[in-house]
Amino acid sequence: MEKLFMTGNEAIAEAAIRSGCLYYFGYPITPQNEIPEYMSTRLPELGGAFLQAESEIAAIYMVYGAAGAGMRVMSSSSSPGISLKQEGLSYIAAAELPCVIVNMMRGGPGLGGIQPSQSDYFQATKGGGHGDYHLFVLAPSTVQEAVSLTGDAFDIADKYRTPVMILGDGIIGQMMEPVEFEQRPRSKEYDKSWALSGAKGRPRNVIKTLYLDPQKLEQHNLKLQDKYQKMKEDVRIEHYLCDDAEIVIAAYGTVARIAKTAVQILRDKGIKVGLLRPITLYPFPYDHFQEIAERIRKVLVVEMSLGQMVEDVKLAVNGKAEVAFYGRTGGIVPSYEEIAAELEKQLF
Amino acid sequence: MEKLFMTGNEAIAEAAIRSGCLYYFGYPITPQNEIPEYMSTRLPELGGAFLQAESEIAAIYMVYGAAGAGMRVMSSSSSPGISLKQEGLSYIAAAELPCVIVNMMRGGPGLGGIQPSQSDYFQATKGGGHGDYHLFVLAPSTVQEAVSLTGDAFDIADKYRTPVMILGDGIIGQMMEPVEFEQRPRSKEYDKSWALSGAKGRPRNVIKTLYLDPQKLEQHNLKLQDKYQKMKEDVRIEHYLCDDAEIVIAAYGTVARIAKTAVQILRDKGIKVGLLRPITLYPFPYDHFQEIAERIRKVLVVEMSLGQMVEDVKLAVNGKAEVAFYGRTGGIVPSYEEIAAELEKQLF
Amino acid sequence: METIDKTDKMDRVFQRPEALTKATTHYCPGCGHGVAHRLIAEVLDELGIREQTVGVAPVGCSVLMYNYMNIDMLEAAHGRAPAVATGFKRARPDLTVFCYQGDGDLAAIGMGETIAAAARGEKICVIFVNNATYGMTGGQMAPTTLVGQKTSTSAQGRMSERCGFPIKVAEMLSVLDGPQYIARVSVSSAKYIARAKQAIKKAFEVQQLDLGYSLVEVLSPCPTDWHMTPQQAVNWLEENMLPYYPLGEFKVQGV
Amino acid sequence: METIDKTDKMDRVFQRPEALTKATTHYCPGCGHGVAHRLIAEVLDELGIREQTVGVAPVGCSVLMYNYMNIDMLEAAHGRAPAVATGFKRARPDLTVFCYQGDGDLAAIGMGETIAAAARGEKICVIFVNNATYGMTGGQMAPTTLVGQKTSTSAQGRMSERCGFPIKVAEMLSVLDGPQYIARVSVSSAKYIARAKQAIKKAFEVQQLDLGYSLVEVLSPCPTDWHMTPQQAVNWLEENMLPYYPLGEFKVQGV
Amino acid sequence: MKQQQLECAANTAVDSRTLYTNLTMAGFGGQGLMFIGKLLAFSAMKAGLQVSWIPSYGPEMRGGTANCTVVIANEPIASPVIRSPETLIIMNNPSLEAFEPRLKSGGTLFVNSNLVTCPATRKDIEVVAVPADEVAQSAGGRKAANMVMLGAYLAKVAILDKSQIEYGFLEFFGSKAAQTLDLNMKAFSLGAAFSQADCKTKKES
Amino acid sequence: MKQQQLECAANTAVDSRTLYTNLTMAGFGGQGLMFIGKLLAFSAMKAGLQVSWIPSYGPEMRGGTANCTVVIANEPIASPVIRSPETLIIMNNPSLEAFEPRLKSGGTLFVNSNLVTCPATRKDIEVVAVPADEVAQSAGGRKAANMVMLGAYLAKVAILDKSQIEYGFLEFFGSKAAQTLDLNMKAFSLGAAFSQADCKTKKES
Amino acid sequence: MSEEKKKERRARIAIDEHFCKGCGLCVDACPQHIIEISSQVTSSGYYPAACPDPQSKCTGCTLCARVCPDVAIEVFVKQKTNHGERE
Amino acid sequence: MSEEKKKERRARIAIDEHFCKGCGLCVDACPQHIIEISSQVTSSGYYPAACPDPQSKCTGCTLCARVCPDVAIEVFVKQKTNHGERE
Ligand SMILES: Cc1ncc(C[n+]2csc(CCOP(=O)(O)OP(=O)(O)O)c2C)c(N)n1
Ligand SMILES: Cc1ncc(C[n+]2csc(CCOP(=O)(O)OP(=O)(O)O)c2C)c(N)n1
Ligand code: SF4
Ligand code: SF4
Ligand code: SF4
Ligand code: SF4
Ligand code: SF4
Ligand code: SF4
Ligand SMILES: [Mg+2]
Ligand SMILES: [Mg+2]
Repeated sequence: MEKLFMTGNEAIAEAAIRSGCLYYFGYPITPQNEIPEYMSTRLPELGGAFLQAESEIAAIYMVYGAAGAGMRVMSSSSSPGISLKQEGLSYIAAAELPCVIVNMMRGGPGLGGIQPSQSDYFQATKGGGHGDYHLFVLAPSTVQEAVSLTGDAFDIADKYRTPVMILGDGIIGQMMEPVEFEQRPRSKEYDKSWALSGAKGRPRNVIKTLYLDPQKLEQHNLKLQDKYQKMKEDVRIEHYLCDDAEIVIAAYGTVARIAKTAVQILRDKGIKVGLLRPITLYPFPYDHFQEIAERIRKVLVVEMSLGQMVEDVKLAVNGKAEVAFYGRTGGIVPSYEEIAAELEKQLF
Repeated sequence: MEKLFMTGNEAIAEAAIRSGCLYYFGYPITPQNEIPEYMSTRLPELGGAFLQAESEIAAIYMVYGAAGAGMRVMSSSSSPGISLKQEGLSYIAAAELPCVIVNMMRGGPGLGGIQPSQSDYFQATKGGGHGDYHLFVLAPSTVQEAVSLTGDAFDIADKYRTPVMILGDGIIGQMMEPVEFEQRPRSKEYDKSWALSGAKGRPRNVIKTLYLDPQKLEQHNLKLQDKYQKMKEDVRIEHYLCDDAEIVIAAYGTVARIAKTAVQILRDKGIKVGLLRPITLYPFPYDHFQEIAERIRKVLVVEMSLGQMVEDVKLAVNGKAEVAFYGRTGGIVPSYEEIAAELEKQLF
Repeated sequence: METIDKTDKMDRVFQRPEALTKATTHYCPGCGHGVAHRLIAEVLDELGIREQTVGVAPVGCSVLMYNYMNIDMLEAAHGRAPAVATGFKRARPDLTVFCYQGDGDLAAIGMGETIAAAARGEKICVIFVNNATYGMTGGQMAPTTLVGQKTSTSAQGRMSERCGFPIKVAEMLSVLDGPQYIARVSVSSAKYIARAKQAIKKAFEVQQLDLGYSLVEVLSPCPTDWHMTPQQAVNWLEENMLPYYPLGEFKVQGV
Repeated sequence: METIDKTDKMDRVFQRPEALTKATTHYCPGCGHGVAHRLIAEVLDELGIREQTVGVAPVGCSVLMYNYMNIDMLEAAHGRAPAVATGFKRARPDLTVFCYQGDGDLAAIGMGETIAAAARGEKICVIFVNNATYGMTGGQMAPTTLVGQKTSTSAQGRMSERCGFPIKVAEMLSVLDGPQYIARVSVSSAKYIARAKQAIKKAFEVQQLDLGYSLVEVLSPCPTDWHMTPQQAVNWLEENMLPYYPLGEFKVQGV
Repeated sequence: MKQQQLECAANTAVDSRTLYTNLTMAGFGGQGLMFIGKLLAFSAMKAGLQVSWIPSYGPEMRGGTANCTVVIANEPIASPVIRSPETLIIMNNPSLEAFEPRLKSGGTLFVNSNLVTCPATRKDIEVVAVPADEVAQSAGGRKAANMVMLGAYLAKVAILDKSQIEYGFLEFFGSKAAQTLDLNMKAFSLGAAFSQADCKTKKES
Repeated sequence: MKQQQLECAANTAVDSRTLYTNLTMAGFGGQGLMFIGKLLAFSAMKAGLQVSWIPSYGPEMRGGTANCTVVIANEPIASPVIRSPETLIIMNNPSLEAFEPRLKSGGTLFVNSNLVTCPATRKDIEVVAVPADEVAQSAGGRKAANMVMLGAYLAKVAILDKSQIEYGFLEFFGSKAAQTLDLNMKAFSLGAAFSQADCKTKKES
Repeated sequence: MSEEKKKERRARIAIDEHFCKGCGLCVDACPQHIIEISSQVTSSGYYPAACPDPQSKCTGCTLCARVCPDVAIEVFVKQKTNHGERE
Repeated sequence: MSEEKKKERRARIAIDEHFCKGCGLCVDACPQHIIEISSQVTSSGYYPAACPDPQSKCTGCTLCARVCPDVAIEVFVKQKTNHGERE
């Protein structure tokens, strides 16, 4: 397996292509432009289609259209652009169309800045759009993991007929690391009989989200809810040195890696600390936190935000352990030194 | 004081006007069309401006513009339209512009339906847009309360330089009830020296949200965060028969009224049940729930959603009392009979 | 009620097209959407492409179009039909794709997507039903509402000083290089309906020939929100809309 | 270095306008935005309206314009400048309001707002800087990118089959009834710069006279994303953009 | 007017100390159900009572039926939403189908018998059949059938009298309504007379 | 080439069992810092090491300085984000101002002394001043000053040798780069020579 | 062709009450003025169109059907060449 | 007017290095070809324009200033009527 040296953005684009995604619609925004740029050169030669949409809104609805044709399709953007896609994501979730959306988060709110951030956690996991829907949310923390999660994202999207979000940040997108594109087991053939292809020799198919009858809309919502429950079987989390830990850091994505170094530093000092890194942010690994909360004294949640995932951790821990929070924001990336220092402060 | 008989939508529009809001920008959508319609006839005659924007996005940015001129300004929409405003709300919060936005929620996700719903709670309270920002969120449960909260909304917006959302549903908007427009105490003069008026005889003013330097963006975020902390002094909640209650229902808006009848029914049966009705959804009355959690056995959260406010209740209660949930969705409005029945079930 | 003599040897010379379902519509009596639907259905039948065609329904009174057309359809969000159609067409260039859109949908919230798709020369047909109002939401002012026309958000009649002039979509799009066929028709009378069908047919033929974007603007009565009887509505359309929105072909390339 | 003879009795015949701040810009060497800014500033000074004017900055390379213009300014979100300007102007019709927008901003994401404001005849000026690319994000294809032009998302050059033809904004908007003044100018040479200033001045005069919407499209070099030296860039502009985007006044009413 | 067709309920006793009542009315859009609902609620408000009025809403749905629910009480109204109303006024067959099952046990069902041709199926309710179209016609116009029904209802649930409705009519709907006041009040009176007349009571529960 | 100008650090001992090092390089956009950062990381990857490369990014900001950070190790890299790097390569004054305070105590600061005119202020670090522009000019072009610095760095932190860099250069940057290979490798060698030469060590901490 | 055959109607329309909403557009469109609005309400609440045509004035021009927004009208026309006679 | 006065320069420009980014557009724009790019880098990393003009060829036409995207150039012109002499 040859090792390639790629940015996270390029690696995600390549991984998508290798997962059979031949359609991409997007609009430029820093720090994710390498995704559309990569797609623009590769997809046409593969017989797929790249289109730079006129806006993020148009892009998400192009995704809706191509997904409606049963194709694997992707879009990507960064924070303000993802906000513009909220209506569309709600529609896609409602219409149960599989697709993959990447958000390389940058500092907000408003135009904010272009440096890395994690302040769109709520938007991604609770539903920034209207209605009771959810995205399946995956948070890679290395370029290599971004590759494998991208492959998984398309399978999960097809498995549940749901939009999947890959939630990264500017660092994941811009960083270069070695990556291997292992041959993934061919994904199973998902039923796409719901897709539109012209009503030839079968009753017509309709993809829609309107249910004027509240009874029917409630039924539809309960169906979606069942799906969200079922998704729990795909929850993922990394435990790092948690077995004997008295205190654990909870962090995802880039921050989790930085925190890992902090954990190493503290372990070197003989402090029993571990790291819990949720890989699926929705469904959130509540059970894992709940279980570990019985054994530990405290969770220190570290985010590049002013406190978002910390709410899910609190919901999981439900008072059984103390939950502390440390956050940097606006594009400031915490260093492992400061995380280690914060953790030492939290020891007492 | 003459009693008028008005729909919630009209009452909110009239209350806004009486609070000095002379500018309205919006786009039609059921079930809130009476707001723009009312504004379209009244504002021009008052020397203000009504403009039916070309879209919800344009409307929210027109609000941004008029707010930037230091004017009291409002927009309104319903769920899908509010999703489209998420980028704009993030910008307005970032630029610290005061304004009032009404969301008359309908069933989602997607186009969903047009019947009442409460499934945009997360979007409203956690931030459907990108970045660490919040709206101040008020949830009226009668037409009369919609009137007084609308007045308060404009004051709160000016006090904190923040966007305020009035979160209603189709019932609040469409229902007619008697209303009195009491003379509000003249709102205090808020400092608007930040507003734009041409840089005459003073250094130029700039309204912006971009902070390319992460240090500055973090500072800006911390400033916003301070404001959100300070907002807690304006938390509001209604306690109904909670003093001796063993179990309380938590509900807001329309559902809280229905639940009140359910409480009455159960009280008639001798069951000690009360109702906690958050009026401010952000800032959420965590303290009140925390305090009452010490005294009661259980909270039954009832929402027209599949479970959103229930997370805030859980965060507040933090394991100290049981939290149960009952939800209807898709435009189905729970009856007091079914809420009473659910509560009886939850007694054991 | 008329009793039908079943022994009459008669040919059925006009009947429900195959591309329509048997559902009754939710449209108000005299609404032009019904005619527009039927014309599209007739064209699909005549071109024999019912089973190779995918339609995109808008948000507007015609949102439930997918209950009435006997074809595969997608429901777009308000204004986004051209983007949905683009995504679909790029994924399935072998199929015929059309959007059906109202004037609020196409010329207000969806204007950005409309211009972009037209400029790209996206190979889709757009049937644009201009009834000079927002039908579905109860008759608010549309970008195509005539100056002086009363609506629920222009109670005194549209004022050009405040709201500008109605947008002539067909004329404006004709300036772009992308569109290959652009026409404006009316469904206010049998005479115009016949011409409307010809235009819709041409629009689909443009796509069959892979030429590019086509759009037919259909002037259509909305008796309910115009607060008129169906008869008054068609008259009002012909007396007021036709002078401002001239019928005809604005761009014809290759067909 | 030249040493300046301070005793020379000389008049300063060209200097930094008052409506510009003393800040150095973040623009690349040879970028046309600087010239466009200066022309606006000169016009504001000449009309004496620096203190009655409010500008709306776009998201694009010129997002930081509010650091360079010595006037009150609002930063709009990407594409939404016309909506922000509309909201402001409706609230303060006594002030002069202008938008400054790039081609991605105005002709891609913001096309809906642009058409709507123009159609309404909104009393604002729009200075539209067409550099045929997305400068800020690193040179992606814009709606105004020429056919064959290479960008980071059209590495083989823009192909009209896939992406259609560049939008001629000035021509398209001129079809509408709302706009009162529409012109296209260039900042590629001193000769054109002089004419550009005249057009910008007229655009502001239209607003001074309360006539309606005005727009000046400014062809402007982006040496960085065109991967050229500043000199090459102005030459490329004149050789390639001018033939496709003819300069001139497309609509002149009342001025 | 075929008075013999009338089937009416026994007078509902209105306890003035703890007055509370609610009703739902339903029919085709255009039959004026929203109108009488608002009129009733507004007049009751003017009479010093607490009221709420909730419509089925949404021009986003064309055709079909329209309904509204009114609550009247002399104490603040908690729930304005009523799943099982005490009274129904029904003006067409689809509405009967939709609402009959929801009527409170022991409640009263007023039907416009000219249009509601299907029979009510429940046995635990009272049915008052009013040939409202005919009655209205005799008052001067079929359009006033809604007022006939309101008259019939108020004759039974005596919370407001005719003068209060007349006042409400003029006050709330203004000068436009004044032109049709006579017709409407005549229809109201005929409807009321229908109820008050000695009638066959179908109390089978 | 004014060899006497050279001030270099003592050889950094590289423990091959637990290799871990990191560095940040900064200068004007266009000085090729990103290039040498990627080249270094890529070549190290090809040599079987773990690497990460993080740029300061964003064409949304024109002008100003550019920088990137490389981590090289023989175990999986936890944090690719380094607040206080062990080594700095600095190519202009603003970058010196920004980064000098962040250099790890005892770390090494390589400066292009042709452009960095302000003196380093810290006493707890080693400073290696390389007149990279001049050296590059002597190799055939000022553009290759970045390679001079890389050569100087690798001569001190001996994790890769010249042939590994040459291989990486050709492999990663492809045929386009091949044309400038000679110039670049010559610059690299001259830079390395600079470091290896017996030089005045400014070790003051 | 017998005298009787001549009195036979050349064409007729069938209005499907299930679809008809009584808009009256067909009434106006018919050049023979033989369509009228019935006074009997349908189960959907509409007064539908009817075409009694006792004098067989219908020409089968299809204009009524073409203007009908609800595709409620089918039109039948006597075969131009009388196949029965030829066979 | 004395012989000496004639040799005095009619006009001159001042280039502010703080603003100049060395784009060279003024170099091309000057009809007198008296502007050149300096070989000395500024603190911002640019090689700025300079106008030595030893032969006083500058006409004060302002073309250089008008094309300058960074408003780095000011232009000075000798007063047309010599106020000093008149006074
Ligand atoms: C995002 C969004 N905004 C607004 C609406 C509400 N809405 C539904 S249809 C419509 C306009 C309908 O007008 P038009 O497009 O002209 O179609 P018509 O009903 O007249 O055929 C609007 C504003 C919506 N559903 N979604
Ligand atoms: C909603 C949103 N989408 C995308 C971006 C990223 N973005 C910033 S500027 C820009 C385009 C710039 O191009 P143009 O408008 O032509 O201006 P120029 O830089 O060329 O002057 C884009 C796509 C953004 N900031 N916000
Ligand atoms: S409201 Fe108008 S457009 Fe909508 S169905 Fe009725 S007549 Fe047709
Ligand atoms: S990228 Fe282009 S438009 Fe942006 S500052 Fe540089 S030259 Fe100007
Ligand atoms: S077919 Fe022609 S003649 Fe016959 S009923 Fe219809 S319109 Fe009249
Ligand atoms: S046109 Fe059609 S719907 Fe209208 S009355 Fe005639 S048959 Fe009925
Ligand atoms: S003013 Fe004219 S002559 Fe003088 S330097 Fe400038 S361009 Fe040259
Ligand atoms: S045009 Fe201006 S910025 Fe460019 S070189 Fe000349 S003085 Fe410097
Ligand atoms: Mg319409
Ligand atoms: Mg541009």
